[in-house]
Amino acid sequence: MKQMSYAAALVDGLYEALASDEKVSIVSGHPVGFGPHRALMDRVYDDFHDRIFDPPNSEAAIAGMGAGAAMLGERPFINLSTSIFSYVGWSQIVNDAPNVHHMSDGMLTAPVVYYGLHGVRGNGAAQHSGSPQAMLWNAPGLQIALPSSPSDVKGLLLWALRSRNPTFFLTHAKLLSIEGPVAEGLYETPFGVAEIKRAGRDVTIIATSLMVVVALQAAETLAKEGVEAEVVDPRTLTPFDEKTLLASVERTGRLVVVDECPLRCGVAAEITATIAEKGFKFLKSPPVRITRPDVPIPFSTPIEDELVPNAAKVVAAVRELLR
Amino acid sequence: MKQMSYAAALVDGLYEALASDEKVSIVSGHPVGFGPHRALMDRVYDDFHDRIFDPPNSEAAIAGMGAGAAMLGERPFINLSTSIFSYVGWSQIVNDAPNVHHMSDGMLTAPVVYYGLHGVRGNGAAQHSGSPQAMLWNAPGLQIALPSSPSDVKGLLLWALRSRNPTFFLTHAKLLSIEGPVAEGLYETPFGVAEIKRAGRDVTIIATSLMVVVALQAAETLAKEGVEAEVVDPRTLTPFDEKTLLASVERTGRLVVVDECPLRCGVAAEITATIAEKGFKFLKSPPVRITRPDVPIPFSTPIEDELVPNAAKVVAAVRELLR
Amino acid sequence: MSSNSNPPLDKSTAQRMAERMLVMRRFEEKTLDLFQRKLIPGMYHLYIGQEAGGSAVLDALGSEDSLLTNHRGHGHVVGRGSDLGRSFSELLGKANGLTGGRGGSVHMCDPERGFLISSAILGSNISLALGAGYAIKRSGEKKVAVVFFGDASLEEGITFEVMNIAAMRKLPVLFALENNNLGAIALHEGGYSASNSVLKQFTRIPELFGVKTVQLLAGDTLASKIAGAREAVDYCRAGNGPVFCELQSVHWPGSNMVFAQMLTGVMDLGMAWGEREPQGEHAGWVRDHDPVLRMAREFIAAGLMSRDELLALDRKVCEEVECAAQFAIDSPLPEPQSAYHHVFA
Amino acid sequence: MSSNSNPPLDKSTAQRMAERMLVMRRFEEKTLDLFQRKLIPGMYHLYIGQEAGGSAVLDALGSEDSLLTNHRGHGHVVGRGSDLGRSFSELLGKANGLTGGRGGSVHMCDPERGFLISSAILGSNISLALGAGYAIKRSGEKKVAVVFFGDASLEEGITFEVMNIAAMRKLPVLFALENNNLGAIALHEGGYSASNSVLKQFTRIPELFGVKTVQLLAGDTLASKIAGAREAVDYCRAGNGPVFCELQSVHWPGSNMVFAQMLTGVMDLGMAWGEREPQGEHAGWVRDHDPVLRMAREFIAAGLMSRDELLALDRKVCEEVECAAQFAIDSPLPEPQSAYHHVFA
Ligand SMILES: Cc1ncc(C[n+]2csc(CCOP(=O)(O)OP(=O)(O)O)c2C)c(N)n1
Ligand SMILES: Cc1ncc(C[n+]2csc(CCOP(=O)(O)OP(=O)(O)O)c2C)c(N)n1
Ligand SMILES: [Mg+2]
Ligand SMILES: [Mg+2]
Repeated sequence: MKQMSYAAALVDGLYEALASDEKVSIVSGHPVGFGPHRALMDRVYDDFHDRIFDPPNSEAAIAGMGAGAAMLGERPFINLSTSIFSYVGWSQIVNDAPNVHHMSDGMLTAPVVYYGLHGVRGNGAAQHSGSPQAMLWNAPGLQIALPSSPSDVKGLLLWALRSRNPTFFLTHAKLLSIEGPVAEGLYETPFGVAEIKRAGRDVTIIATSLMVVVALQAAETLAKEGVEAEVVDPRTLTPFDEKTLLASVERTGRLVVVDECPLRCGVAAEITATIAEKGFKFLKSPPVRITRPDVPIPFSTPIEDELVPNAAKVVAAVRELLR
Repeated sequence: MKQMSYAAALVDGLYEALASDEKVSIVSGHPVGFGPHRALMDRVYDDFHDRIFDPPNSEAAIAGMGAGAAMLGERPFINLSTSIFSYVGWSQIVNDAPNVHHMSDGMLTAPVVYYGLHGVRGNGAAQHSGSPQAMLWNAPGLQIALPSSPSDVKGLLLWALRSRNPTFFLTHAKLLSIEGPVAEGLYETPFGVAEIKRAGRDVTIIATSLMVVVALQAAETLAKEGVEAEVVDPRTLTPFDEKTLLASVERTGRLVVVDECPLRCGVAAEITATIAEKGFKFLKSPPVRITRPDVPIPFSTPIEDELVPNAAKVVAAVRELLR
Repeated sequence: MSSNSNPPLDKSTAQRMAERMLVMRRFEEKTLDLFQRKLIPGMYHLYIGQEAGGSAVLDALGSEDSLLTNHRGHGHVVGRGSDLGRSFSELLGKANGLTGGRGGSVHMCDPERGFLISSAILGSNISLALGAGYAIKRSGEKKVAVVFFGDASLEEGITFEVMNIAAMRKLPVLFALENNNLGAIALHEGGYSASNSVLKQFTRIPELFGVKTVQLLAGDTLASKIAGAREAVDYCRAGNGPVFCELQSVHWPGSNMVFAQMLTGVMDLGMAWGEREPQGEHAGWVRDHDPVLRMAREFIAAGLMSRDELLALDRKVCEEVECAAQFAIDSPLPEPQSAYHHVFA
Repeated sequence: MSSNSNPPLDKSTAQRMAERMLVMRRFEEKTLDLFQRKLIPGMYHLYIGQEAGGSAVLDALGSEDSLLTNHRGHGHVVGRGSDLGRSFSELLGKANGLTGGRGGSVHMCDPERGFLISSAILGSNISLALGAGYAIKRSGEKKVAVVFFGDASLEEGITFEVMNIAAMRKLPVLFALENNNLGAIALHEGGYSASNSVLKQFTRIPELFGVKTVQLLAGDTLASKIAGAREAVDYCRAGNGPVFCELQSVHWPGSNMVFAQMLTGVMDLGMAWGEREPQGEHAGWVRDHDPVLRMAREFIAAGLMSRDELLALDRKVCEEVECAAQFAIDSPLPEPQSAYHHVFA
């Protein structure tokens, strides 16, 4: 186990994937952006120069290209950069790639990996702060990964690039610099297996991506008050590990869902609905959602901060719940 | 009140809007399709020929054009025909139009009306059977209408074309032929006001669009068994009339949500989550969702039918709930 | 390709072409019949009138090549050699259809013959073909990815993006434009299928990106079309990059409305040699533009096939089609529970 | 527009142009300074090096016209006359910014001056401008909708769709391409901003759709650029349909990386007349291509402005900019609760 940043682990995963599978190639070679992490990609460019294509700004064509190439056995990693640029290729991403297997009666697969940075990245303003995962979750046939730790980002990526199905893989600009232990070499973190990031008996906090970090911070604060929160990270939305989530709520009896999508039909809606439906009898109090409100994200820091879920909001909600 | 079809009421609303407001114009003039209802549009073409533009197949450009024109005071009705063609203009629809008002600090508005037919229309196969409303509901700043009756489709359309905000207006191919009473002339059905389509004391069934018809059929069957279901239609998702929905569940204590979107992060997820959060204490049993499963819609009738919510499934769910 | 300097066709090519075109036509006539008998649910689009260009391209391909089509793809699939019974079964939504009744008319697919799943979203299939070209190029194999699409796809921006990328990477993609726009009736005239662009000469689009173009004009001889298609495919296969091949046809007036109508009845080969005169509303089209009748005339004039050979071939095809249709009619519908299959691999 | 037969400029035009260009430049130099002092959060893109073409177009517009820009829009907004203090305030995210700190650098907007909200999604703003043109055409007024966009937007398919529709409907849209591609460093060379298309002559795109084109080349005189821009705007305003105006500039090397660097220091007008020699890494660009210095040389040579007049104007502009920046620095941040405002009207 080496300590490394989330960005470095992602790049490591990409490197391992390229080194171990001829069929893997990259379209748009800067998955960790053009900022401080850019140089991490140098060794990938050095060793796999001919397997990276930096394409024109043509997200729709590139999205379709990925699905088409995957139908012929390729394993393209399609970097859409800011994930909301996926909206430009939305039809290909939600209405082509995920339908290939079903429409072809199981004869074809389109295991493309779409990639992008989601979320409120800090002064990105309304158009660059979005999180497409809730919308994507309503597209049957598409796998969705939301790694929250350096170890997960590498392992889930390697799993995605070997899976037989199309995947949308989402990272978060504010996760890129966080550090954690990461195993060397090839390993896979399977999709559909939630992880209990922190055990606790009093309340279950379900969160994904950056919100896992927020939830863990909140849990630290709560622990000082004698409240033990369990933080559960589904890690992937499709497939979705209902069992681990329900088991946690069964133990704690209380549910808080923290999510960075807008409220209505956001990821928290689905998680809350699932638990309400299948874990109703476990719930000792109403489930609580802490999400971005249904407001476009403004540019300026104080009004941006106001809208984003943070540890203080989670702590306050849990306190209220346990009152 | 005249008895007329849903399609005729929609066309009537369009006609009234054009006749009463110079700023209204139509982009793509066949909102009721090219089938049996096509001729309904003849009088609109005859009288407002110069206000209808049948554009190239360029959904992205057209979607942006609608938002841009609306910024200068126009009231464009942008027909995307099959609503999933909106995916081709998704970026403009979810990341341009709805952000205009907020990003401009309230100085501008972009009250464009996007229009399309959603849902499982019968042998449309995977790519033409989608329902974008769940995805759209996660886009703050966008109004969403899902009229389920002839009267509503006309009144809501007239409201949308006078509203100061952008709207996505969704109809359903299987609703076009249903008949109902419709008031003549100009009237508006306000957004954000749910309607109790059938009163009942035993269970609340919340449904939108075609699923309201399905829910009403189920309620008829249940009534014969002595079960009185209340069928509530939110009519618009944004704005969303939580109050009427919660009041109904408070009365009945039980909730079934029927929806044609895929399950995960579908419209039923948000409705269920909202009631679970805010109406937890009213619920005597777990909320139940009846939706399309997370499967692409296949072409052939028996496998399509298998996946679509219908009255029998609703009846079965209610019986199970009341057992 | 209006030059007349093409090498003369050989008999076996003529035989293949005649059979392919007859299969396409008879399949579609039967499809219309089945639809009118309410055996085909949903939407469908007929390939009638476009047989010449499509057949020429298909004839130039090898078994290793990849193909994609769009909503109007029956002709391409049966012309590629897919089982007629399973093709009809697909249109009827039967369990033994090409995709088990999942795709239906607009998503015909036959991977065994290189036919990838087709998108019915305008422009999308072109981007999928770009990916097929990307895969082929990476593999280093000398294959070609062909995508058939209609003129309306040239109104979608993605098509321009694809051409740029294909040209940039020299990908082996053959863009086969089915331009059936000649004589089509536009939406605002009460029709449906006419393209809606200020651009009238479609080859100017690939030219913009330096993509080689080949035109198979409606009036060209089949010999010339075959030569043009071969030139296009060979250029692409040799690794020179993409080619744009315009397959022009005179719009079959029966498909001017959304629901096709055969106002002049099924094709009668006798009309090729004056044994019978076309009657009815579309007689002019049949006389002057029907590509199957034109094929018959051309082959007879060139001594490549005789009337009797053509009639015999047609009878064989008609029987196969009839038999295939009956197979489809007799086939079972899919089990409801199978709806849930194949969401994930 | 490389012909030299343009009418000579009059003094008042020269005065306006000089002031506009100096405002653009001094505003951006100060922006970089504020950013380096960590007063500007988030991303921003400087307009340095593009002042000539942009100013020429802005000078040709009337107060009733509509404008849209893209992510690189500071120059357009301050060149249009928006309040400098409120412009800086916007970049700093202050409550009295042009949009109250909601939009920031990439969504500058000033409806009072016809500036509609700008999309930072490549191609989107072009489609919004199509809508502005649609609205103007419907209103029957003799106005123009101008949209500024970069060369990368020509890689997005929507741009092609928009041109087709604008041409078809003869909409009064002026497509102002900010082609800053000369000398730009591409992504694969470690840079960021170079366009990535097989198409090198961008005017071929509008030509494809029959859209009139006007080129303002980097080397053209300002007089020629002004004449070209007026021709474009007048053509559009007269109802002849859209115009595509290429504003070419030599890439300012300071912006080759994502975060701009001013390796040669702020501009010194003395360099226009040899009083001082440019030093540092970008000296060559400053000497040969800096549009503001070129403007100074041209106006002096033509007797339109003297050195002293230019220096005095520059001092005035610098003071205004300084004062505006201080205003922004001193301005309050928005109230957190105001985040919820203006979701719906
Ligand atoms: C993105 C998108 N927009 C609209 C449609 C609806 N549509 C299906 S076929 C068609 C016309 C196609 O015309 P063309 O490409 O010329 O093909 P043809 O039918 O003439 O073969 C349209 C508009 C679609 N399938 N996808
Ligand atoms: C759809 C979309 N894809 C990618 C981006 C990210 N992006 C922002 S600016 C830019 C480059 C723009 O280059 P150009 O248009 O030439 O403008 P310049 O910066 O040179 O003025 C890119 C790729 C975006 N904003 N929108
Ligand atoms: Mg066509
Ligand atoms: Mg540029």
